[in-house]
Amino acid sequence: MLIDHPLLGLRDSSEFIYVGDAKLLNRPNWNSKNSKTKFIDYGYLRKNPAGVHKELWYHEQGDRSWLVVTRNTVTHEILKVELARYLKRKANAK
Amino acid sequence: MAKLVLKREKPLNGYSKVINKIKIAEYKFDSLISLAIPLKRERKCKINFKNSLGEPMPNIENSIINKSGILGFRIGLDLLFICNPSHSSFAKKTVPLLKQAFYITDQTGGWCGVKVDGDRVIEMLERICPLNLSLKSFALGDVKRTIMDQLNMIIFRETEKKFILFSPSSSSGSFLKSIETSSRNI
Amino acid sequence: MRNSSHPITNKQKVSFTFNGKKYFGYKGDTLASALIANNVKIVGRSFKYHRPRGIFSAGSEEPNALVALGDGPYKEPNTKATNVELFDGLKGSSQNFLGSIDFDLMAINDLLKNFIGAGFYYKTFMWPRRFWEKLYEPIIRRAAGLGKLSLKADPSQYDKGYLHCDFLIIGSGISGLMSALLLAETGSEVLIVEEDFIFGGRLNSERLGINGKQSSIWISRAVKKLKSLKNVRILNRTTVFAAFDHGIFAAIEKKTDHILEKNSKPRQINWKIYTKHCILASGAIERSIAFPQNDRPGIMLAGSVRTYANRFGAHYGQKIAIYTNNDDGWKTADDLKNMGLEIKAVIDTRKEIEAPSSSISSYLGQTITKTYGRKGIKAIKLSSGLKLNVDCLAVSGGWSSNIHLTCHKRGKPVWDNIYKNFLSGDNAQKDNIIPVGAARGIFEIQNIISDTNRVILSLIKTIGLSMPDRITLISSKEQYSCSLDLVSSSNPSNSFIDLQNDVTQKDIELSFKEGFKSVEHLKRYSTLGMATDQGKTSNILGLASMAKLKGMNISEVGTTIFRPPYVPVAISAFAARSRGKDFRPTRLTPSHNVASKRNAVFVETGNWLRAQWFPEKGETFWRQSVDREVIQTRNSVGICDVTTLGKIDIQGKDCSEFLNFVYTNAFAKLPINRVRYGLMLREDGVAYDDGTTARLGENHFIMTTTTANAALVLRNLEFVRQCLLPNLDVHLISTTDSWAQYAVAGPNSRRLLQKIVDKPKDITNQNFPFMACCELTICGGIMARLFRISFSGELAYEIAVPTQYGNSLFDALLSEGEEFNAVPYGTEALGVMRIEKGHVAGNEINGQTSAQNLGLSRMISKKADSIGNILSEREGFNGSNIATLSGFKPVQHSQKLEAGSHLISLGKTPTMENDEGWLSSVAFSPTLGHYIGLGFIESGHTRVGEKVYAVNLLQNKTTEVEIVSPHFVDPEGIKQRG
Amino acid sequence: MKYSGIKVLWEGLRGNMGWKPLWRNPDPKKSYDIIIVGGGGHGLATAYYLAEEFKITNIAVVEKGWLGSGNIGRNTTIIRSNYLLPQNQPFYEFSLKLWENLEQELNYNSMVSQRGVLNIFHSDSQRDAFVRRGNAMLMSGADASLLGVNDLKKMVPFLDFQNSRFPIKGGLWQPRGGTVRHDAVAWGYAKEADSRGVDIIENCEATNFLVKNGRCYGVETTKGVIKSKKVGVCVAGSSSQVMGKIGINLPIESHVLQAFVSEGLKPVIPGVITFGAGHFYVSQSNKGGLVFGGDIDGYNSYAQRGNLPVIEDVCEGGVALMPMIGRARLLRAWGGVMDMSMDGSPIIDKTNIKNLYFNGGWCYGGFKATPASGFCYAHLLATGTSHNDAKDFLFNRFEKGRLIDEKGQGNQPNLH
Repeated sequence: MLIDHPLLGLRDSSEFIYVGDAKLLNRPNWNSKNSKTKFIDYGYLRKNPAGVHKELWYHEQGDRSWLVVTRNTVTHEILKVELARYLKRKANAK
Repeated sequence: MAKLVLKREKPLNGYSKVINKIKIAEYKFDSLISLAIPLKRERKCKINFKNSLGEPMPNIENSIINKSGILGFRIGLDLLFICNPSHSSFAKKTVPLLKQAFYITDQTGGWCGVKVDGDRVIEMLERICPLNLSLKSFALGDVKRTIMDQLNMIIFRETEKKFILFSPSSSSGSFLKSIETSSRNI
Repeated sequence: MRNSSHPITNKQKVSFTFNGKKYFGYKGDTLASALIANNVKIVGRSFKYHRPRGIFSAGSEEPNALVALGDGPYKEPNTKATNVELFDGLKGSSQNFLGSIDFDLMAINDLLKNFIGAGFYYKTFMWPRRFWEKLYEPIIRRAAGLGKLSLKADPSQYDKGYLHCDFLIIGSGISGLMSALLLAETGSEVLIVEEDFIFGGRLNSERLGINGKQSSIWISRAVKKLKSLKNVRILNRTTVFAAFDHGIFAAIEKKTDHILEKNSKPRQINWKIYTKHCILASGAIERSIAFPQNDRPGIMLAGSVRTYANRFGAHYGQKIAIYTNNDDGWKTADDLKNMGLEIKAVIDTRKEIEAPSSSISSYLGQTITKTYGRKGIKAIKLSSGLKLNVDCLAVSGGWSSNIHLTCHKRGKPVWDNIYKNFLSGDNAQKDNIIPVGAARGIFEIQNIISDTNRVILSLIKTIGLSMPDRITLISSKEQYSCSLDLVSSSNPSNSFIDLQNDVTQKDIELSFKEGFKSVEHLKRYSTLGMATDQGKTSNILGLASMAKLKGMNISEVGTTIFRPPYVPVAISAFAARSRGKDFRPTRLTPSHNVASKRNAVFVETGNWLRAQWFPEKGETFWRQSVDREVIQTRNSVGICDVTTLGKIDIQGKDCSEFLNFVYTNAFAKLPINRVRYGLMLREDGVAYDDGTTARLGENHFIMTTTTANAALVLRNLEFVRQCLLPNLDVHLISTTDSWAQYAVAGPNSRRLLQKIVDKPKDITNQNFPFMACCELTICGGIMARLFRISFSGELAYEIAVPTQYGNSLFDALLSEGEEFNAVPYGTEALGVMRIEKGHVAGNEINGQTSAQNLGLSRMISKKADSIGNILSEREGFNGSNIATLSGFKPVQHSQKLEAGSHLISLGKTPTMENDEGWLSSVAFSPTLGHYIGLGFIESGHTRVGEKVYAVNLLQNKTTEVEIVSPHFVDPEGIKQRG
Repeated sequence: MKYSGIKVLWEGLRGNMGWKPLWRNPDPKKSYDIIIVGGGGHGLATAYYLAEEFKITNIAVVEKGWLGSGNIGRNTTIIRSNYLLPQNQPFYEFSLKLWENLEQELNYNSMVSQRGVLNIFHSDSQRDAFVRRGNAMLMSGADASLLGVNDLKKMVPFLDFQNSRFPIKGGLWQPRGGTVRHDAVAWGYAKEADSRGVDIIENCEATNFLVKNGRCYGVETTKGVIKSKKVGVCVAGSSSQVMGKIGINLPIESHVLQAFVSEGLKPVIPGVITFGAGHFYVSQSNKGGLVFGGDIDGYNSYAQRGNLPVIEDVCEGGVALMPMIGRARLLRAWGGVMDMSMDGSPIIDKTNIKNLYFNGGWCYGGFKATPASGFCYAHLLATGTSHNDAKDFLFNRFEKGRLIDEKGQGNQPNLH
């Protein structure tokens, strides 16, 4: 596969490490109500769609960016690639 | 007691060889440091970089060479490398200057450099480098970090047929073997 | 036989052997064409019934002519003779026979055909049960299989490579070359890949001309022009064998397979091709017809007979019949006739056609019902009853577009009812694979020319490149139509559908009868299409046969999936250079040279090579060296290279907040120039790494990780930095390779270091206590870092210098240490001392143990959030009966302990129910004079003093051990603080 | 139909005219006692054991595609019980025992071939882990022995003992492990379940569950509504898709695992051999092909096909371990979709919807589990309680923190 890195352009997927569901960006607050239940959901439950999936890839052999890749798990078509840190900062700002 | 002196050793002991008309030589440098741009300080860093090295801070995957021959390249959003090939007042003067804006990490011992040069250099690199080396996508002065023959490498294009490759120093033996094999195999 | 006026006879003559016999051929031959020219008919034996088989095709679709090439370690079984470029000195041999190729004893199977049809083995060989592995299976296994491996390591070299282009053109037939010429004009990067050793594809097999001249003239002009262009690259002997995601293709280039002298160059190159578009000019493959005894040597595909005649001037026999269900078969008749051979008959299954040639005796609407000649065809019998003597039968079941590659991404082929052919589906378009020519289902040359122009020009227009002029070529007028008469109904048990796997029409009928009707069931039950040719000439026959049985159209029956690779590829070619010692890169520590000089024995630790121990004269057993290293270190001073531990430089204003979060324990208040031990959990609460982190400045820390987890920890820290806390100012750089770091341990370690530390730095206990650290200079100005940390439990330090000085420093420490009898020690002594001290390592932090298991639960700060904090509170991690880290010693001090033993209460039997824990690390302690172990046992911390069994059933050994504190040596830590 | 050597001879003599379909092709009835969703190996085994052991025969197995088109149709055919953890080891040993009698029980030769499974190790700490594992195997009644380098040189002399990057230090050997002709397992179970009255309905996709007041009472299918007292889902590879229809999120990701077969060769590999310093395992089929595989590709995928880096990685491992296979050629590569669970172990459990049961999360070890999975799932469906050997394969182990993590990789499914 080729991943269109937002800063570096197309790169072979073998430069990357796959980690999975981008929901891992949304770590629960540790002292919120039911935090244990939230952490169990965060840690273990997955939507696992057959279709469009937002997921985390780490450019370990490149610039060490964490990317959020929107990819179709049936066709492997990649629809969007974003820097995780920008997405997270944007979310934090809200 | 005789004064104890520690000897400084290059990763490849100054290796140099020609294989299939490709010149392979250890690229020696006096120091190699990385600069991290503090959060939200890119502007300040740009000014500092220009003041310290006399050249504008390069964009990602680009490089500069200043008039003292110092090579600077940017490898990530907030990460640059400065490679100082020859002994100079760099450590005394420039580094403290850069420290005013950047976080600095000395990596001189961490990397091994090899310069490859010759008409068939692209053919050789094709055997290990997954990147497109055509000038259209890899211009002069470009620098990229990738994986070659299982090793994490930084590749810098000096001219159309001259490149400098950097790889972690602990695996410099495997790195050199990989380049030698590629040169022989074409 | 060879047509003596064919141009190939002007080429260099070469000699080769086949089955030990010497033959001659010409440069430009394939092994198959040379065998045909020498009239060798039996080339191989079929898989199951061991029927004699000859050459069937002229390409990579060959089902029959599998041979072994070369000998010794170079032996290459299962090679298709049709794909082998002939060279002087080639050695080929037949395979899969018992006795000789002409008299194969295994041919007895042919007589048992009725009893060993499809799936017979599922129904028998079940009694008595034990006979399967002992008797039945060994016989089956020996009978099955095809060629033999040499059992020697593959001696050849292989390589990989990466190519990039805008257009990858697969095939250099007329449509491939035309596409290349058109696309090259646009200035795009064009790569043409041809499987054959000559360019031109099918044109080489045909007599038709281009622009009124021989087609070879046009081919060589086109190739010459393409080769002259800077933006075009053209590879022959290269097969694109797989299509992957996002325009990535894999191809194999044969570099030295066609020469005898194996030079030092790689034999094959495995190219990974990145392209924006792929033009699939892969042509078409002819299929067979299933009729009784259709597998005799001398029965060949009609198009291939034509190839051998036109391209190689080679043919079997003089009296040839053609059996066809389409117009193309007639072309073979024409060409052979033109060569002066006798065409006995053209039998066309179609009744309603007009015979294209009146000068050939033709039998329309007839089928072949029988053939004669076990070792080479002698005669055929027609449905009319007419018997004709022939010595070669050319068969054409029509042409199938070669769309293999368009299916690799699970594209579904679509049935074209006009040409009776599967075409690539919509997926191919989406994947930017654009078939042209015969691969697009166009079989008439004039149409191929105009259609290729149209397809490529419209592609260029769509992309928006500059438009080239269309290519005007004139060739012969051709017409192609085809019927679906592919299987005959008489004598199904002798009508072969899949030649290599011996799947007959009868087997298809049996599959149907037993309910294996879906194409996937049919394939799996009958083994149709599963041989080394992957059914390239037979799949459609199987489908047609099943369609007939089901009363459906072939398009409703569906098709099984073409999977990569398109042609079989040597396993070595995928491994390429990553073999033997180069399987993985090797990382050397900075002291490697000094250690080598001191005869160190090295051990692989991940990709690192580390000194394991340093044997001295007279030491014959590793324990002698290790015990000495431990004793000498504990008595005086020892030096160990610990560079492999991961080192991460952490800088930024928010470092301490960051470290608080990634470690379970607090780091914010760690004073400058101090070190602290830290434990990391995964988010699921399980421990995964530990190490020390030193604070060098307000905004500067240095973290160490275990050797094994160096990359993983950096990755996880980057995750926190970018994905969880991106508003923190933190920067991470791996400096593992940048610093050489040595442990200097033992009561004399301070005195040794004082010899090299530059004044005025004071490292006395008062000014540089346990867990202190600093930046300093040594040996007259070399920058260094000193950490007072101890893994051994001794008074100890770790000293780091820039890597280039590492070798020299190791040497210096040893020479300066001579007065203390300083000793270099390796990973074994390191391990012994850490077990003696009760420090955990990889065997304890194995990804299955929690802080609670490790006895480190007090390290989880509940004052602040940290990774893994919450989930470590789950009940399974807590409770009084969880296994905890304990020390163990044998009750009888002379007894040995084994890591991996399980722990059982005294008096209990060693069963899973009674399992209470295990020994994770053991060592002989030279300090204590007996074995000691670390391990985990239920409620271990409350059971100190209890005796239990350590059970090692693998060696049938049970040892009584006492549960003790894991800190065997200096539990109060007096030494390390001294 | 009863199969035997005599029957084969008899049919051979009379032109093989008397063979009958292995299973019927029934239309679905209006209702059943139990519907199994998924006609792969585990689903068919479940139906068989329900009928044979628990005498429940009013069962339908509904299968979206063709019978056996699940992962039973694409795997590397290995059976073994060399597990470490007490929650796993007895289960896989139970499975191995069922394999040993399967052919006689099903009257179908699925070629259960116990030629042994060998795990090579290359370092002292790997050896320690294998000793621990070998002892766990022996403690639960399985077989295991520890082999040294000299034993290996005799048993598998073609390994690279000389020039390997990671030296071979020994191996853990389970003689009773081996391989099975995978498709035949599905056909055998189907044949015997069918003969006991189970309706196997192919080309029938379960499109939704019928649920009322938190109880499941049947399924909607492409062949209409079918009611039942209980529904057992058994669709590893598609678990998330099927359970997602009623809003259940699972601790599972779907990943692609590639497998490979070489051209046919005369016998060279005696049993199953796995490489401990890379990702490679190999056996040789009775037809002669080397059947081999390695790691999953590592990204979520339902595409049933893989990519090049893993093919290369697997072949590197193969040539590193046994350089004599280098000139053998890879003939075919394929990919299957794996239910990769969060701790690498399966789930056989009730769901929070009454009468709806779940079996999945087999990672890439589902094939060897087929008989025990079917047996234990049948037990759960028939009795409402877990079978003793599968009592820990529960959903709640994640919330309780009682993980069954053989590899110690945590909630990172692509590493299991």
